[in-house]
Parts: sequence; C-alpha cells; structure tokens
Amino acid sequence: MKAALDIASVLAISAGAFFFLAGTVALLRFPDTLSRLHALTKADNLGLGLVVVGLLPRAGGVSAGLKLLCIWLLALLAGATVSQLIARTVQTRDVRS
Amino acid sequence: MPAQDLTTPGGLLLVLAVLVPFAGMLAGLALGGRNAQRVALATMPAGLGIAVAIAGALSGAGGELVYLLGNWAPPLGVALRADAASALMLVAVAVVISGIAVYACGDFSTPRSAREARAPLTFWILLLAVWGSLNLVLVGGDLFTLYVALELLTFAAVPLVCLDGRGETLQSALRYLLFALLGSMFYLLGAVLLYGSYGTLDIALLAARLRPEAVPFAAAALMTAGLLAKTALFPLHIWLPPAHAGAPAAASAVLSALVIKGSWFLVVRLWLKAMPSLAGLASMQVLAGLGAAAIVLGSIVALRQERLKLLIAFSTLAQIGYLFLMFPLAFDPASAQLAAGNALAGGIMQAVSHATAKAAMFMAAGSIYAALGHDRLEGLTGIGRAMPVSMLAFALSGLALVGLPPSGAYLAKELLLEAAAQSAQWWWTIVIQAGGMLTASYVLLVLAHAFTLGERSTARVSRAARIGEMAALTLAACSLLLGLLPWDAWLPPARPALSLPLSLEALSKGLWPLVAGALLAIWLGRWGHPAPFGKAIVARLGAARRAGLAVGKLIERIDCRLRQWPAASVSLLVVAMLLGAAVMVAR
Amino acid sequence: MLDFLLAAAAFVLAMVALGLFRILRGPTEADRMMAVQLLGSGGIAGLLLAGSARIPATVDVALTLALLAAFASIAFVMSAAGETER
Amino acid sequence: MIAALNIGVAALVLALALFTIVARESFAACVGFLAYGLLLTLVWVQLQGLDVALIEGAVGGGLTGVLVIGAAVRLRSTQAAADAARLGMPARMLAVLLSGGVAAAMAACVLALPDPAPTLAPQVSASMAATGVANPVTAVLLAFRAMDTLLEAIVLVLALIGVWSLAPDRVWGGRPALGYDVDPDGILAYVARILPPIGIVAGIYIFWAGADHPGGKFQGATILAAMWLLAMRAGLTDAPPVDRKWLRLALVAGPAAFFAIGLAGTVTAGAFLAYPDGYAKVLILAIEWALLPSLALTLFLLMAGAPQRMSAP
Amino acid sequence: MTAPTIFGICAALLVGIGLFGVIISPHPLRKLLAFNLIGSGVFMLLGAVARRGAAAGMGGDPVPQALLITGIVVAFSATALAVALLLRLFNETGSVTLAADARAHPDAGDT
Repeated sequence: MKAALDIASVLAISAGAFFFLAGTVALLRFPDTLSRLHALTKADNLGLGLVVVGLLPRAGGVSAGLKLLCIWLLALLAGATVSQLIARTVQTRDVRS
Repeated sequence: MPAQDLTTPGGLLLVLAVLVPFAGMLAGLALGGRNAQRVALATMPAGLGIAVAIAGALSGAGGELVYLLGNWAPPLGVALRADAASALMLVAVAVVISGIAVYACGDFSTPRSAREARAPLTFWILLLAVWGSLNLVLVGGDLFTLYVALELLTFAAVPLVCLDGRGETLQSALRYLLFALLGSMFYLLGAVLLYGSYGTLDIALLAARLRPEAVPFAAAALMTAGLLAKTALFPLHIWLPPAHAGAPAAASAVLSALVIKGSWFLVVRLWLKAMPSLAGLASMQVLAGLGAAAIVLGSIVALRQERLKLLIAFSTLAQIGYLFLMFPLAFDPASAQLAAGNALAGGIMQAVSHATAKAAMFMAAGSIYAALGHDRLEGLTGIGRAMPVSMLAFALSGLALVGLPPSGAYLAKELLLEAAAQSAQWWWTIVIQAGGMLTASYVLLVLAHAFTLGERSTARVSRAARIGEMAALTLAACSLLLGLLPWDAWLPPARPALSLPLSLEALSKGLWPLVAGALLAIWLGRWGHPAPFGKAIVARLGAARRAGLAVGKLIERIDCRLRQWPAASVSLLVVAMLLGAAVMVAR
Repeated sequence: MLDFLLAAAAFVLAMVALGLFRILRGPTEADRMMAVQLLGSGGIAGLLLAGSARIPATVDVALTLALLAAFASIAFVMSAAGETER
Repeated sequence: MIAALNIGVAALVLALALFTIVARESFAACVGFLAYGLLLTLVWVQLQGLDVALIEGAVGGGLTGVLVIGAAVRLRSTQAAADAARLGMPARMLAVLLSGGVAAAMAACVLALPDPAPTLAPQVSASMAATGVANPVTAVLLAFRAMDTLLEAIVLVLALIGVWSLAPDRVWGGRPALGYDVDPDGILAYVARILPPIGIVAGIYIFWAGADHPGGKFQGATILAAMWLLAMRAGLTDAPPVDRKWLRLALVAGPAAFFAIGLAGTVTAGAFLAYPDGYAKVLILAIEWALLPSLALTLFLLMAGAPQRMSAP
Repeated sequence: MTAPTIFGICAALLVGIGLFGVIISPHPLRKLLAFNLIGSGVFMLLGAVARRGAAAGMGGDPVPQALLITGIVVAFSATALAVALLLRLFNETGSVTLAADARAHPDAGDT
C-alpha cells in the first residue's frame, strides 16, 4: 500500500516537474509577452497542482491535506486574476502605442 | 550565577525611566489634540523625578543599578543596567528635555481654531519618544535591546527634522534616515557576530567572555563604525548640518543636544563596559583622530557660515569631535584596557555640558529667527540690544561651550587634560586646547555681530515668546554653572586642581582661549558689511586675511565633497576597515 | 524518497530560476510582473517539496506565501495598472 | 543532495540580489526585490526557522515588496534624473573593492565562528515549562525577552506617527492614500471580495497556532493587514481618517495592555514583565490577543501612508 | 558544507552586494532596496547562527530566531517610513535626489 502511494507520489511530482520544465521552455522560446503569459500561468499552475497531489499522501493528516489544497486554490486564484490584469495592461499599452 | 546578576534595590526606577515617557507617548496619541501637550508637560516632572532618584541611588556608592526584566537573568533574559555615567546622562536628558518642552510651548501649541493640528501633536509625541528611547539607550544592558532603542531614537528624530514639511528639510530628513539606517545595520551586524561567538548579548556577560579573536575584532569595528555614522562624527557627518539647521528650533535643540549623544554614549558603553579588553591604543587613537579632524573642520566651516543656525549645526559637528577625545585618554597601559577614570568623567561632563549649552543656543537662535524672520549673521547687528535675553542666553551658552570657568566644559577640559598628562599623550593636550580656542572663535564671531552698534536698527517681524527666551537663558546658565555642582559623588574624585573653579588662576586659564579665538575669528571669519570694527581690522590684515580665507574655502570645499552621498558611504566603509585594522594591530 | 523530493525541489527551482531571468529581462513591464507570478507557483512548489517532508509546519509557511504572493501580485498589478491608466 | 539544493538556493538569492542592484529601471529592481523576498522564505525553511519564514513571507515577500513597487510606480518620472547621476567607473570600482572587502571579512568571520556553537536552546528548553507555551520562539518573545517585543510594538506606533507627520497640514485628520478606480464588477473587485475572508481565517489560524507551533501575532497581524489593504485598494472599504478617536484608541490598546500586564507583574510576580506562577500562558495569550488588532491596524496604516485627502463630510 | 555555512557565506555576499548598491545607486528608492538587502544579509547571518545553535531537540537556537522576528518588523517600519518620506519629498519638489545639497555656498561673498 505504502509502496503504491510512493509510486503515485513520484509519478505525480515528476509530472508536475515536467510541467514546470514546459513552462520555462515556453518562457524562453515564445516571442511575445502575451504568449509567454499564457504559457506561464497554465503550465505552472498545473505543475503546482500535480506537486500538491503528489505530496497529499505524505501530508500528516486531513488538515494538512486541506491546507495543501488550499494553497493550490490560492495560487490558481492569484494566477487567474493576475494574468488577466497583466494581459489588460499589455492590451491598453498596445492600443495606445 | 555571578553576583551582579540580581536585581538591585531601586532597579525598578530604570524600568520607570523608560516606561514613563513611552506611556506618555501612547497616552498623547490616544487622547490627541491639545492633550498631547498636556500629557507631555505632565510627564516632565515625573521623568525628572525618576532621573534624580536614579542619580541619588547611585551617588557615592560607585556601584550599578541592575534590573532583570521578568526575573529572567541574562543570557536568557534582558537586564537593564545603569552606572554613575548613565545616571548623570539621565538627569541631563531630563533637564534638557524639560527645558525644551517649556520653550516649545510657544512654537508648538495647538492653535485655538483647531481641535488638533499636525505639527504640535506629532512634536509632543515625538519629544516623549526621543526621551524614552534615549533613556533606554542609557540604561539598556543588552546589545539587541539597544539596537531597538537606537532605531526608536532614529524613528523619533527623523520626523522632527521635517516637521515644517518644506522640500529642503524633507530631503535632509531622508538623508538622515538612510544614513542612520546604514549605521544601524553595521551595529546589528557586529551584534550578530558577537552572539554567534559567545552566545550572549548582555554587556556584562560579554565583557567576561570576550577573547581577543578575529570575530570580536570585526564586530567591534563594525558596531563602532555604525554608531559613528549615527553620531555624525567626521567624516560621517553627511546628514547633520542641513538636518540640524533646517529643523524647527525646538527640534534642532533636541537633535543637536541629545539625539547624537545616544549613539555616542553607546560607543562609550561598548568600549568601556562590553569590550574594554579589546581596546588597543591604536584604535582609540583612530577614534580621537577623527574627533580632532571634526573639531578643526567643524569649527572652521562654522566660521564661514552666513546663517546662525547653520553655524550652530557646524559647531555641534566640532563638539562631537571633542566627545571622542576621551577614548585614548581612558586607555590604561598597565592593564592594556580602557579604564573609567578622569577621561570618562571628562567625556561625560563634556556631553552634559554640551547638551545644556547647545539646547540653549538653538533655542536662543530660534527666538531670534522668530523675531527677525531670518537668521542671517549680517542681519543680526544690534540684536543684542533688541533681544537682550536671547542674546544673553546665546552668550552664556557660548562661553560655557568655550570652557570658561565654572562651566561644565571647563571641568571637562581640566579632567581631560589631567588624563592626557597622566597617560603622557601630549598631542591630545594640544587638540584639547585648540578645541576651546576654535570654539571661542565662532562664538565671538556671532557675539561681535550681535553686540555691534549698527547704524541700521534691526527690523523685528514679531515678538519672541518670553517664556521661551527664559527657558533658553536658564539652560545656558545651567551649563555655565555646572562646574559648581558637587560632582565627586558620581565622578572619581582624583583631581585636586578642580577644587576652586572660580580662582584667579582658573579664570585666566579660561580666558586665554577667548583671546586666541578672537584672533582666529578675525583671521578666518565671515565678516558682514554691518560689522564696522571687524571690517576695519579685516581691511588692515591684507595678505594674511586672504590666505586665511583661502584655507577656509579649501576646508569648506572638502566638507562639501565629504557630504556627498558616495563619499560619505565610502567613508563609512573605510572607517570600519580602519578601525578593524587598528584593533587587530593593537593585539 | 526524501532525496527524490529534494531533487524535485532543486529541479523546479532551477526551472523557476531560468524563467525568472528570462522575464526579469523584460522588455515590457508586463513581462516583469510575471516574475512574481512565477515565484508564486514555482517557489511554493519548491518550498513544499523541500520542506514538507521534514518539517510539517512548512505547509503553514507555504499557505502564508500563497496568500501573500497573491496579495502582492494583485496589489502590485493594481498600482502599476492604476498609474498607467491615469 | 540537501547541500546541493542549498547552494542552488543561495546562488539564486545572490543572483536576484545582484539584479536588484544593477537593474537599470527602478521598477524592474523592485520586482526583483519582491521575488527575492519570496525566495528568502525558502532560505528560512532550510535554516529551520519556521517562525522567521512566516514573518519573512508575510513582511519581506509581501508588504515590503508592495510598498516599494507602489513607490517605484509613483516615482517613475524621477528615473531620468537618477540615470544622469550615475557614478563614473573609478568610483564604481572603488565601491566594488570596499564592499567586497567587507563581504570577505564577514565571510572569514562566518568561517571562524566557534564550533560547537554557543546556544541558548538548552536554557530555553529548561525554562520553557514556566511559560506554558510550547513554541520556544513565542516563549522567548513573550517571556524571556518580552521587553524587546514591547519595544517593537512601540517602534511600529512610532513609525506610524512618523509617517503621519508627513501629511500636508491642510489634510490633517483626513484619510490616507487614494484608492484606485476599480470597476466594481471587474475581476479585481471580485478577487478582493473572496480573498480577504480566506486570508482572515488563515491569519487568525497562524496567530492561534503561534503558542505551540510556528506562527504568532506578528505573522497573523501582517496577513490581516494585507487583506485589509487589498480590500481598500479594490475600493471595497476606505481607510479611516486619522483623527478618529476609536482609531487612536485601537492603535494604543495593544501596547497599553502589554504595559499594564507587565506592570501588574511587578506586584504579583516581583518583576516588570514577569508572570505569576501558573498564569503565564493565560497572560501571554492575553497579551497576544490584545496586540493582534493593534498590530494589524498599525501595519495596515503604515502601508496606507500619510493622510492625503479630507474625508467627505 | 552545512546549511549554516552556505547561508552564512551567502549572507556575507548579500551584505557586500547591498553595500555596493548603497554606494552607487543614485536613486534613493534604490538605496532603500540596497539597504534592505544589507538588512536581509544581516538577518540571514543571524539565521545561520541560530541554526548552528541547534540543540535540545530544537532545529535552531530560538533566541536569535526571536530576535529575527523583531529585527524584520523593525526593518519593515524603517522601510515604510522611508517610502513615506520619499513620496512626500516627491510631491513637494517633484524630484527625489539627495545630491542637491543645502550647503553653504563656498564661493559666495567673502569680504
């Protein structure tokens, strides 16, 4: 049972790490601000989500698990808001210039 | 547990000395409006009483008051400690703060039309905060608590600089804040290194545990450099002149008379109490060397000022230098340690006397500024007749600064000279004497302007508050009569020469700097047009005068350059390294 | 397992570092604003991976960080955006 | 493995610090600084200072970053003057040399620190039972070195008075900082509505945990202040005018209660800031509860800045 | 290398970087950032000292950790005060330079 959980953890965390890799590659490769923004928010939030899932079995109890999920939700919330706001500043700037 | 680590009887007074002003500050904020002033004025007698009680408890005994906060002994807990030096400083602070408070009743009363006004409210609260933090600096026994105390002092002092909200003073305040913060970081860095080496921040425990090793050397250099930046010792005086000259008079008095003494006292504490075994002669010579440079530079630049308040600010710069002359003189070659003796007594006496005199000076200058609407030296002709009380206050405090008997500065000078003779450091004798002479020069320059009978009478814009003028006069008289007090109960009584401060010999000793100072003032000073007698002499001097002016201009240029930010911050690092090197060399 | 978590933390942080320097270089301010966003997610992931197995209270730290990172990025986008629109 | 991770984190911290210094634009430097602050949290976890990590994440990564970025945006027009005043090459080299010297001396000191290191942990551990709290840092902050904490509360109030003293006279008694014109139906207002409740719960949780686990009043208060600030920025609430009686009383209440409990100790336990046997934990919690609202309010007002406009009648 | 050593040296370098910034940055806000870097370097050193003192089942010496909390809050207050001062100076004068000096004019009117 424990071994199975460990394997699940490893898999989830590895997948999460992969998404961070993807996000960074996108950041380095994509030519313009908006597409970088797009890549960053999607990939990183997914990466963090998978890391959280991977750590869930190792969390010391229900409350710690809930806190972990809470962290992810907060990060999602911030990501969604901020990316939208950043996108808007990019657009207003583009319209103006 | 060592025997001294117990709360001594009367230790609670130390807590009260810190608590009462802070409680007043909180009450002033909570009650708001006019009440802030009332609370502050009500706090004065209480604080004064506590300070006197502490001095009383320490008289004669030569011991220490200790209070263990929360009954936790160091190193785990925090102790408050006070010795005779702290007690004298506590009383001096209380007296000067009270004097300033009386003076400030004129400038910082809430106007009738308003329920609450910004400047009065914040002034009274900040005044109490300065007092509380100074008391904490004076009685703190733990290096980190002292760090917090220093920060409190800075946070209370900086807004005082720019209470009038003009761009110029805001800039001075910002500069002061940034440089002082840099100084605090150096201090904290040293404290961290000491904790990492010895596991305690308590001054008494550190003194016992300290070994001559690399880490405490570095810590000592860093902490001292940081404190010097906060004290504005040459060449770290970037922030002082504009800040002290630009602030409202009452605030200038607080800043110049008291605030800089906090970090200076901490340097004294550090070297004499926490790390006396680290002090070598070399590092102490560095400190006093900077002090001597400050005396020369500050005085000469003061002689060249056009404005009275700037002149007084540069005078503070020079007097700070004087405060640091005690360090090499306190060095005892026999034990290779710093020892409290005549030198410490002289230093403390100098600090007390400068505090009273400088507060009085700034207050008198403030009254003059209020009456004339300006403080240009050239416009002061005849002010001696128009405002006799303020000018008398200025004159008395000036003479007290010069060291005319029976002033505190006279006593201080005698003590320092004695210490210099004992430790065979003749070169400091010269500096001490020259210091009095230079002080005399700029004081006489102002007096010559003020008491010249000009053809133009000075136009007065408004009347200065009588009570403020009297407060200045009282403090000035205090400073001039300090030498008559029975100091033997607190300071070591090994000074036979001082028994008669009013004797003929003493008087003549006090007078000759005045003569030399007058010559210096004529040679180097800035003589305005309405000073006919000065002008006549000046015209005859010809080439010598021109050379003097060239020297003065050069020194002023150097000062300007040093007060640029990059130069000042580089100087801070250089001073830290120099001190570090000097400490290492000595061992 | 601990070593795996630490390695994962190091990897994620390396990715964050790479990305960070790409976006801090600009050219637009919007790019730079993403830096905080990136650390908000990547930094928290690294923190959880590195610490939560050894020190349970790391989760509380990560929670604070998530909250404050969200606050910081929102507040700062707001002040930046608010100023440019004026 | 852990050493490699630590070295990586340290390198990243240093690189961000360097970026903060050398970045051309102030705005970019501030963003770098904010990222730096967030990253420091990780350093504190690696150094096993969880309480410190919490305060660093909240203050260093949160409040300070927001403060400087707000300033950078406002001061954008001063960039050109600063660029013109850059130092020449010789001066920069001298600066490198000197600061490098100090850094080298410090590093040498770090390596020269004694081994085994002096520590007060055993003493704390031995004396902690008397305080009744299980978090050693809280025991230090509120029992062994309670004086520092009391002074720290005063520092915050004093800094606030300093900030207030910078108000122009005509708006004295007014409200700090203008809010931003935020679309009430926009995403910002939406987030500002849902984040604060979560934040308040989290803040009080961190505060509550502080007696026995990492956390405490400063950490909790910072989170509460941040949430309030967010709500204010989004236009949901307004900052209170600074001359309000309740505001003044609320600011002072926490430190005053601390004073009172400390003074009571002189009578009941024989020393200022001492607690009578058996009541230590209750009194410590009382102080924390009294300080929390005052601290949150003070931090919030420090962030909000000096009064800038008169309140509407 | 142990964590305290690594971060102790990192702290030393941070102080160096901060000092460099304090000297060369012409903009006061940048000086303030540099000052904060020095501060965090000092704090990190204290953190390393705390970690070195791990004993009695504690991950670090709690006394320096408590000092750190106080220190960080004090540093924040300083930053807040400085930022407020900076903004007021800007509102009042439209610039924030520290260079223009309220100095006495060395070349003016000698007689």
